[in-house]
Amino acid sequence: MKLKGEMEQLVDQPGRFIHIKIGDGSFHMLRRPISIADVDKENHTITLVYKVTGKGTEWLSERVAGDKVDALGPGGQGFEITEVKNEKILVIGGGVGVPPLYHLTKELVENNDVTVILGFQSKEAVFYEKEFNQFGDRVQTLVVTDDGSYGEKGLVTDIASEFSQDSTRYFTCGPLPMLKAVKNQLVEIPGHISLEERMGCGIGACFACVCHSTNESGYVKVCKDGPVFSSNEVIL
Amino acid sequence: MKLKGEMEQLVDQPGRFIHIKIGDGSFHMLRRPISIADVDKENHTITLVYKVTGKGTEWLSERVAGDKVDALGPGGQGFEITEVKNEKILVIGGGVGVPPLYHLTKELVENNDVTVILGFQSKEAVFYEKEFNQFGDRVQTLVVTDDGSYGEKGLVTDIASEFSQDSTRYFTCGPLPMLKAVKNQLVEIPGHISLEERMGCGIGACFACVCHSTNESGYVKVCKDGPVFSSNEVIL
Amino acid sequence: MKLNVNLGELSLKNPVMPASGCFGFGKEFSEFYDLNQLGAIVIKAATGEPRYGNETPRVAETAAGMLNAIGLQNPGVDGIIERELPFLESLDTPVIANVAGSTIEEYVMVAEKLSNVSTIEAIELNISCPNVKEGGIQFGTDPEVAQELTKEIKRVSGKPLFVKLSPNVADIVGMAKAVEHAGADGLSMINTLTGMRIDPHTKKPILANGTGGLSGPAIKPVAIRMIHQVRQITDLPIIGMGGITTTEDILEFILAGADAIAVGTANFQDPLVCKNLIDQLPNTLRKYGYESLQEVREARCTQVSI
Amino acid sequence: MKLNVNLGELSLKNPVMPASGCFGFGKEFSEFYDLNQLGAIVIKAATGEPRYGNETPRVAETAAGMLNAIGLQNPGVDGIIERELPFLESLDTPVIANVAGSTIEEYVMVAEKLSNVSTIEAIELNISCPNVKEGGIQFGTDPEVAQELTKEIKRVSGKPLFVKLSPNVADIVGMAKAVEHAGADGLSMINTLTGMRIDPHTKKPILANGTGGLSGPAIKPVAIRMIHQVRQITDLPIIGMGGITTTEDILEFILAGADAIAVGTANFQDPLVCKNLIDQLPNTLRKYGYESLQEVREARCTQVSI
Ligand SMILES: Cc1cc2nc3c(=O)[nH]c(=O)nc-3n(C[C@H](O)[C@H](O)[C@H](O)COP(=O)(O)OP(=O)(O)OC[C@H]3O[C@@H](n4cnc5c(N)ncnc54)[C@H](O)[C@@H]3O)c2cc1C
Ligand SMILES: Cc1cc2nc3c(=O)[nH]c(=O)nc-3n(C[C@H](O)[C@H](O)[C@H](O)COP(=O)(O)OP(=O)(O)OC[C@H]3O[C@@H](n4cnc5c(N)ncnc54)[C@H](O)[C@@H]3O)c2cc1C
Ligand SMILES: Cc1cc2nc3c(=O)[nH]c(=O)nc-3n(C[C@H](O)[C@H](O)[C@H](O)COP(=O)(O)O)c2cc1C
Ligand SMILES: Cc1cc2nc3c(=O)[nH]c(=O)nc-3n(C[C@H](O)[C@H](O)[C@H](O)COP(=O)(O)O)c2cc1C
Ligand code: FES
Ligand code: FES
Repeated sequence: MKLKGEMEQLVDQPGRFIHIKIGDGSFHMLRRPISIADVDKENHTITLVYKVTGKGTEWLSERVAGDKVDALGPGGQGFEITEVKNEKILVIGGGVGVPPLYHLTKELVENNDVTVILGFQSKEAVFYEKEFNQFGDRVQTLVVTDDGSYGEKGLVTDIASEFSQDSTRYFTCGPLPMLKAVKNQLVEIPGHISLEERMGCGIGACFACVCHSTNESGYVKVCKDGPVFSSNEVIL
Repeated sequence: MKLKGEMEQLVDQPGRFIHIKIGDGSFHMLRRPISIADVDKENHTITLVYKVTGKGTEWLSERVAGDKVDALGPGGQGFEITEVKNEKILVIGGGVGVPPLYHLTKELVENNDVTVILGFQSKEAVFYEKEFNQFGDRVQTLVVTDDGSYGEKGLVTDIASEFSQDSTRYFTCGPLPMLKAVKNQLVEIPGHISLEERMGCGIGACFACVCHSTNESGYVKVCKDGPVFSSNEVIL
Repeated sequence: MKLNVNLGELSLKNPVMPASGCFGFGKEFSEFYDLNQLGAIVIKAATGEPRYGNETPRVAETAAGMLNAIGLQNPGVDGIIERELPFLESLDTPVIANVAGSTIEEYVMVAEKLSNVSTIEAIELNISCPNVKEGGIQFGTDPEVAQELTKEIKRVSGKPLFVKLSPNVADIVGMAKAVEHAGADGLSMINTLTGMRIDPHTKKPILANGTGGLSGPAIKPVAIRMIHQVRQITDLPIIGMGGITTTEDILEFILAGADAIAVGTANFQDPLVCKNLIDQLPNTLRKYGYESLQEVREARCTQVSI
Repeated sequence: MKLNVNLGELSLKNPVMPASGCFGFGKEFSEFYDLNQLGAIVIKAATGEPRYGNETPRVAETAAGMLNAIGLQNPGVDGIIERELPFLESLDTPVIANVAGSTIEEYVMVAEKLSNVSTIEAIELNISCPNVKEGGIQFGTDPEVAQELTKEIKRVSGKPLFVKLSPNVADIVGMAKAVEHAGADGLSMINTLTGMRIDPHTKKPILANGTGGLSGPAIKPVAIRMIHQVRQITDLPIIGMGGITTTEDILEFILAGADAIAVGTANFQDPLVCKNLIDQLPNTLRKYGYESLQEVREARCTQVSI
C-alpha cells in the first residue's frame, strides 16, 4: 500500500512507523502500527507492506486507490545510519519484520556492502525477495524457510553464523523468538534490533509497549524510544 | 433512496416497512425500520424517504448508487385497502410519517377520492408536497405548519375537522401526539393508524415494540401486527 | 465434524443455541430456517401471571451493543404451556425454559409447572430479577438469596437446572460457588450489565424504564473474564453468552471455559445468525487445528487469572 | 460561551480533562496542542516505589473498547515529583494527581507527599487496586475498606479529594455513600470493568496479566447508569468518564449528573480529541438549546432510576 501526503518529508531514518486508524467511528479504538517500508520523496508517497492477520490489516487491505487513511507519524526512533559507512553489514529479517529492512538496505547500500538474510515459515510466506535482489552487486540476499520449501532449510541464525566473523554490524527485525536467537548468537558485533509490541497511544504516554532494559529506569518504550534499539540496551 | 432487488414483488400493501442493517460489522447492533414510500414493480425498485435524525439515517444518506444495503422485509401489516372503493378518504400525515402515505394515496386514488393533509413543523421541514400534487384531480393536498411559515398555520387536526363529516374513512401516520389527537377527534369514522416504535428484532420475537391494545392479550406488536392498526384496536 | 456436546444429562448436537428473550418462542425464526438445526432453544422468560412489561421505548442502541428493558413481558406460565409449547413439541432439539419471578414462591411455581411438561428438557433460572420482597435487590447479587432460591427450585424440579448469573456483582466466583453448593446442574453466564442512555433532546433516559440491560459485543470481554474465573472453581457445564457474533467468538468462549454458547443480540442484526454460525463452525475449528468440538474444550485455558 | 465549572474548591475553565493513565504526565500531548486549553489534567497513577508493572502484552482491542493491564507502571511518587511535575508547574490549568497503592500505608504516604506539592491542586484516589494485605480483594469493592482508606487520606491531605469508584460492584450507591461519609470532596466515576480476551491461536489470554480493565465506548452505558444513580443520593461534584468520544457524549454525562468529564481511551484513537471536544462544545450546547454549561447541569435528569 502506498500513502500520499506530506509525511514523507519527516521520514529521516528507515525503521520508523506510522500509527493507522482503522475504520470510521469508534468500533476500533486502537490504531495499528505499521513500519515504513519505503519513501518516495519526489512523489510524496510512503510505502507500507503488511500481512493480513486480523480485522485491522483486513480493513487496510480493502482500501482502494484514492481512499483517505488517518495515519499518525512517523513515530519513534528508526535505524541510525548516517555514520555507518564502508562497513560489511548483516541485515536479518523474519516475516512481517522484513518491510522496514527494505528501506534500511536501500539507504545502507549507498555506502556499505550488505548481506540480507530473510527467514519465512514456508515458500508461500516468502515476499519481497525480488525487491531486495534489485539492489545490485553490493547486496547479497539469502532466503531460508523453516520447512525448506524455498531457499535453504533452517533458521536465519543457521546462516547468520557463517557471516558473523566477516561483518561489522547487524540490523534485525522480526518475531521475538528470532530476535532473541539473533541477539544471543551475534554477541561480538554491534547490533540494532527493531521490536514489535502491542500499542495503545503510539506516542509514549500510556506505557503499553514497554520492554525491559539495561538502562537506569529499567525499561524502554517501543513506540517512543524504539522500535529500534541497540542490542545491549534491551533485555529480550 | 431507491433500492433494487427482488423485494418489490412481496410488497402487497402500502404501509409495510423494511428493516435495514447499518454499517459493516457490529458497531450498530440494531437495524432501522423505514417505511416503503413507493414500489416500482417494472424496475424492481422500492423507494424510501427518510429524515436524517441520527447515526443510522446518516449512514444511509452516505450510500451512493450501486452500494449494497442489507434489508429485511417487507415487514408487518400495511394498509388493507383492497376492499376500499368509491369512498371519500382522509389521509393525514405528519413529519416522517408522510412517506408511506404516498404509496397509500397512489393506490387509493385508483378507486377513491382522497383528501391529504400534511403537517410539518415549519417551511423548511416540508417535503413531498409536489409528489402528492401529481396525483391529479381526485387528490386534494393541503399543507399545514406549526408556525404558519408555509400553508395554513396550525395542526393537522385543525383542518381535519372540516373534512371529517364528509369522509368515510381516515388513514394516518406521524408522530405519536398527532396520532393521539387525530384518533380522539375523528371518532365517528373508521380509522387506520400507522405507529412508530423503537424496534429490536423487527420480526415479532423480542417484544420491544409493543403498544397497549383493546384485544384479549392487552398488547400488539408494532413490527408484526402493525405498524398499521385499526383505530379502535390500539390504546395510545 | 463432531460438534455434539453433553451438558450433564442434556445432549446437544452442536453447542449453539439462541439466548433467552432474543428468540421469543421460536415461531418467528422458524420462518428463516429449520429450528432442528439448533443445539438447543432457550425460550423467553416465564412468570407466574401474564405480564405486560415496561412501557416503551424498551430498547436503545449503544456502541457495539444495546440496552433492553422489556420487563419480562410474557403470557404467563400457563399461557406459555398452552399456547407456545405445542409448536416446539415435535422438535428434535432440546427446549430450555427460562424461569423468572418477583418472589421465591413465584419462581418455584413457574419452575414446577414447566418441569412437568415433557417438551421442556431443562430449566434456566433467571436470577437477575428484582426481589420485590427484599425491596428490589436482585436475587442475582446476593449469594445467600441465590442459594436459597436454587435449593427451592431443585426441590420441585427433576429437570437439569442451569442458574443464569448476573454480571452486576463484585464476586462472580462467590455467586457460582453458592448456586453450585445449592445443587445447580449447570451455569448460564452472563446476563446483561445494567446500563442507561440519556437522550440529549429530551434530557431523559431513552428507555421508559430508565435503566436497561446492556448486551452485545460490548460486554464480551466481561463475559469471557467471568466464565474463565468461574471455570477455575467448578466442573459444572457452563452455557456461555454475551456478545457472540462470529465463530471465532464461540471458540473464545469455549477456550475460556464454556461448554456450549447462546447467541442473543446478534439475532436482531441477522435473523440467520445461529444457523450460519453452526454451518461455519467446522471450518473455523479446522482453521485453528481442531478436529472436534471436544478438542477445543480440552484445550481450555486453565491459567488462573489475577 | 461560558464553559467554566467549579468542582468544590477547584475552578476549571471548561469541563474536559484527560483521564488518568491515558495521558502520561502530559509531555507527549503537549506536542499536539497547548495543555493550557484543558479544563484540568489528571496524571498517571503514582505509587510509593517505582513499579515496572505487568509483562506485555498490556493492551488488547475489544468491540468499541480496549482492555489494559499496565499494572501501575510509574517512576514512584518521588520520581514523579522530581522528574515529571516540573514540566507541569507553569501550566495555568489544575493538575490532579492519581494515587494508588497496595496497602493503606502506601496510599497514605503517596497522597501526603503529593498533597505537599503546590503543582498538585487535587488528589484522585484510585481504589481499584488490589489490597495485598486483604489477599488481593480490591479496595474499591468493599465499602468499609474504601471508607477507612478515604478517612486516612483526608487525615494527611489538605487538597480536595476525589475518590475514583470501580464499576465492578453490585451496589455503586453504597460505595458512593461510604466514601462521602468518610469525607470525600468529590467522586470520579467510572474506572474500568474487569474483562479478558483469549487468543484463539495461542489459546491463552491476550494480556500477559490474564485480565485487564475494559474502557472505551463499550462501557459508556454502565458509566451513565452509575453516575445517574449516584447523583440521586449526593451533591458531591462528580467527574464522569467511560467511553467519551464526542461532545454529545459529554452532554449525556452531564445530564446524567456529572459536573466535569474525563476522556481516556479516545486519546489513543485521536491525540487531539480533548482539544477538539473543547473547541466543539459551545456549538453542541447551542444546538441543544443551552447558553452555558451551567444550564446543562441544571437541566439534569433527576428521575429516579429503577
Ligand atoms: C513498530 C511496529 C511495526 C510494525 N510493522 C509492520 C509491518 O511493516 N508490516 C506488518 O505486516 N506488520 C507490522 N507490524 C505488526 C502489525 O502492527 C500487526 O500485524 C497489526 O497491528 C495487526 O492488526 P490486526 O488488526 O490485523 O490484527 P488483530 O490481531 O485483530 O489486532 C488486534 C490488536 O492487536 C494488535 N496487534 C496484533 N498483532 C500485533 C503485532 N504483531 N504487533 C503489534 N501489535 C499487534 C493490533 O495493533 C491491535 O491493537 C508492526 C508492529 C509494530 C509494533
Ligand atoms: C414502522 C416504522 C416506519 C418508519 N418509517 C420511516 C420513514 O419512512 N422515514 C423516516 O425518516 N423515518 C421512519 N421511521 C423512523 C426511523 O426508524 C428512525 O428515524 C430511525 O430509526 C432513526 O435512526 P437513526 O440511527 O438515524 O437515529 P438514532 O436516534 O441514532 O437511532 C438510535 C436507535 O433508535 C431507534 N429510533 C430512533 N428514532 C426512532 C423512531 N422515531 N422510531 C423508531 N425507532 C427509532 C433507531 O432505530 C435506533 O435503534 C419509521 C419507524 C418505524 C417504526
Ligand atoms: C431483548 C432482550 C431480552 C432478553 N430477555 C431475557 C430473558 O427473558 N431472560 C433471560 O434470562 N435473559 C434475557 N436476556 C439476556 C440474554 O439472554 C443474554 O444473556 C444477554 O443478552 C447476553 O447475550 P448477547 O450479548 O448475545 O445478547 C435478554 C436480552 C435481550 C437483548
Ligand atoms: C491504558 C490505560 C491506563 C489507565 N491507567 C489508570 C490509572 O493509572 N489510574 C486510574 O485511576 N485509572 C486509569 N485508567 C482508567 C481511566 O482513567 C478511565 O477511568 C477509564 O479508562 C474509563 O474512561 P475511558 O473509557 O474514556 O477510557 C486507565 C485506562 C487506560 C485505558
Ligand atoms: S504505545 Fe503508549 S507508550 Fe507506547
Ligand atoms: S421489534 Fe422485536 S417484537 Fe417488534
